[in-house]
Amino acid sequence: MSWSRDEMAAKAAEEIEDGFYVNLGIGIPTLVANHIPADRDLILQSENGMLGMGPFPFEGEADPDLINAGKQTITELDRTSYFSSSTSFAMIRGGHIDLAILGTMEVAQNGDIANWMIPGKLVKGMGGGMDLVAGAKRVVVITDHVTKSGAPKLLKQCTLPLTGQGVVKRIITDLGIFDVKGEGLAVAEIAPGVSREQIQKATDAALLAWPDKELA
Amino acid sequence: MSWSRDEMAAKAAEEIEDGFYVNLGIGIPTLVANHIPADRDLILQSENGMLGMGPFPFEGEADPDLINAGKQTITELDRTSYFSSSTSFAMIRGGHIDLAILGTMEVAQNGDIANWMIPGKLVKGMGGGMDLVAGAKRVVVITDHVTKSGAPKLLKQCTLPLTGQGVVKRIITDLGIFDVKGEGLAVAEIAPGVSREQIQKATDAALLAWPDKELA
Amino acid sequence: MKKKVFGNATDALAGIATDGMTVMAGGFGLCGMPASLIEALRDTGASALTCVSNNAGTDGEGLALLLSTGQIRKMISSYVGDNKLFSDLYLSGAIELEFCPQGTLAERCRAGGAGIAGFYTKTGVGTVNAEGKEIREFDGVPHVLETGIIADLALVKAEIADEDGNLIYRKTARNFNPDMAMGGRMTVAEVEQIVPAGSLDPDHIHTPGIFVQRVVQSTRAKRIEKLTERSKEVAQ
Amino acid sequence: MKKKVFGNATDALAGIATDGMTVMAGGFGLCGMPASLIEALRDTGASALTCVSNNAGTDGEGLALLLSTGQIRKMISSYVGDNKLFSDLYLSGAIELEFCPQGTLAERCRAGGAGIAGFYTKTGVGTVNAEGKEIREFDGVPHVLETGIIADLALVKAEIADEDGNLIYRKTARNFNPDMAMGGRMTVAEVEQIVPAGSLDPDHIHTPGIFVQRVVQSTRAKRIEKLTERSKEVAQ
Repeated sequence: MSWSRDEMAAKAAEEIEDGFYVNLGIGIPTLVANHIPADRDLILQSENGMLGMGPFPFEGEADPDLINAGKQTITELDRTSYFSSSTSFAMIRGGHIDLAILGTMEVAQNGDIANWMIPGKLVKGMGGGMDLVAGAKRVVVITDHVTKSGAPKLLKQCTLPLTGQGVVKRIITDLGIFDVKGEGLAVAEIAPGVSREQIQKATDAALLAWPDKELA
Repeated sequence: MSWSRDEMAAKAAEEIEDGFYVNLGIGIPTLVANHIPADRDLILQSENGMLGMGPFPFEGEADPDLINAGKQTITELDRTSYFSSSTSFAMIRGGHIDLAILGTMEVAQNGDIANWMIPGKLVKGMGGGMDLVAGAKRVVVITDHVTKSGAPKLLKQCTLPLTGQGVVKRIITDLGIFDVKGEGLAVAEIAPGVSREQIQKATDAALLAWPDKELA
Repeated sequence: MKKKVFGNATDALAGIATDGMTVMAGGFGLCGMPASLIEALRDTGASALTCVSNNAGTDGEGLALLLSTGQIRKMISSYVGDNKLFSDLYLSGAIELEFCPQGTLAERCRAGGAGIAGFYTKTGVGTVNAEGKEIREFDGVPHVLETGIIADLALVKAEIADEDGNLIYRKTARNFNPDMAMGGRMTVAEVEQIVPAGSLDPDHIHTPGIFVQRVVQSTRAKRIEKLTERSKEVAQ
Repeated sequence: MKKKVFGNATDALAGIATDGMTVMAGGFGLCGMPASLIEALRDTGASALTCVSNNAGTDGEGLALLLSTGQIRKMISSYVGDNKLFSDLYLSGAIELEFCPQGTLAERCRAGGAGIAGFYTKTGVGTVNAEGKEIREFDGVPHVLETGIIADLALVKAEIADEDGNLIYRKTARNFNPDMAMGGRMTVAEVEQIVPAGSLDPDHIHTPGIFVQRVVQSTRAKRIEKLTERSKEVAQ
């Protein structure tokens, strides 16, 4: 048994401290917003120019002038502010975003991340990804532990073109939680029912340490 | 007979085309606003963060939040906009100000200008002067032709620390109008009753050309 | 006062669209995109354009209008997905593409407009985006040198303009528009509403009129690219 | 939600004023200057401060409060006239001064806050301000490299704050405040009015709350530095 996507998102939500300004990437990271503990408050940034992003609009209430970075229609909250793209990335690049939670194709034991292009395949572009990983105070990755074909995604070294160098601090997968330690990953938590051997087999990156207490 | 300060300001006002965005320095340049031809409209920029600067307030109507770059109380117009200092100097540095009209201590035949400090005397600072001379599309200087002690202010080379290098395009003095030509100044106009000899005597810079028609 | 308000988008671009020029176009996808002006730019026939825009339009919308006529020689963008026409042109070698991280792109437009010729950022260090660019350490951290972009023409979309060209944007339709308004030597704004001078609170103006040379009423309706809604019943 | 609103200026600076730190203070002269916070900073006794501010206060007002107690080691300013106390300290060697052109100063504060480590500007090329700095040509035009400034503490003044720290400025009291709000690792805003979350139009907010960690009600009246008026009789 490993963690579901919602359980991974819930684990990532524990990263969030009260009052944090957070940017959530597309995919599993968007689920994080559903798992915020009740005693904590977070402000979501959307890099197209908004702080205080609200949920999707009710049917018939969508506003063409109000979208998120995935170009989906959204809503505003009573704390929302709007600003230009340059100001939005001033926040990101200047280290004002407390936490960015992103998906990835590959992540390496030194914190390198590759999540924007596969050579030979059609390239869509890095969007704001390179800015986010370089600028946010803390970058956490949520990803399946292996690719659809079963290949490890937590690597000694990325094979795909990088999005950022040495930027990821923590990796949350369906099998566990991993902290980047430069020369390898320290396993911070193991999903229930998952064995050390299972993780070792599914991981290319060096595993330097294991949690004192393992959930079984 | 030479030009009065108001006549110098009126000459400078002829520089202004309809719709120009203009920054006026302190001293004689502020008089320019009183001499704008009726068929032309200009928008005054105040580098502390305002476009569309109005006149001084009526007695009892001054607003502490509304001042010009000389820290004097002023008023707004129906076209006014306010912005931050960085945006204000983005306008200036980015070449969006059509014309800056400034006073000076010295100006050289290559367009160098020195108007912010005298070594040995107490230095107040360059304020926005270095930004203005480097950034405005066109820089025109209005100045008395000589210092209070009679020394020339239009020089082969500035002796005081520079505010900007090769930036001044035209110099308007009480004796005439002078265009910067790199190797010297071309006299564009001579004030009524002023002789070539009088100008030559009062000028250190090389004088390369004289107007076809001299007012006498 | 020199008149900034033009009667229609065609007039607003009269005499300022030339072959080979660099054009900035605001918008994030279709949101805040100057659709009427892009259409008018297509109709000028200006070719070999370098287009600076976060995206390349969607199929049949926005810059795709200029892609389908072959007027664009090069795109500078952060994301060109959602656009099959662009893919085809790119894969066939008919168009050049310079990827630029989104934040770097916005900053480059602002920088060009602000007289900042170049700036150092951590974004993209160690990636293909830094290849061939100067790397310099500040406080021991490597940064890459990026340059400001000045466009011959910037097309922007705002909600309201006054007769002096002062602009107010609405919600996330603001995005790149203020940065590109600064970055254009000639900036033309397309707006939902044009009001007389003095109608806007001077503290609410997002783009001061000095950055805007021409203004025109928008004639194309706002469009939604990815309608995403939730049901009222489920939520309650 | 983490509370940003503090009861008074002393509390708002509690635990964040340390010897040797760099402090930005907004304002253009007395206009838009955080007078209550500067007074509270004086009362913390923090010394050996580097102060980044366009001016050094006037006699008895603003940063002059910190000058008179000897708490400032160094000023980074564009203009320090109008201030005899500063002159005396400077001439006696008791204080260090780094002049910075006004626009470069504003841009350096914004850059620090925006993660721009350095930028190239034409301003100051060929002057003492460029001495010892790198000069580089862009398109044949020499530019000087200036660096971003990050302050340990930024003190700013706004007209209105909401509980989330979103700020709105009034008229030319805006000046350096938005740039310094960005440039501070810790930014404290002093305002005329504090309103509940949701009171402000999100399109009117000048400084989003992410740049503001603490908010406090201003207790010092706005002052006019150079009252300049015209007579109604003469004008009519």
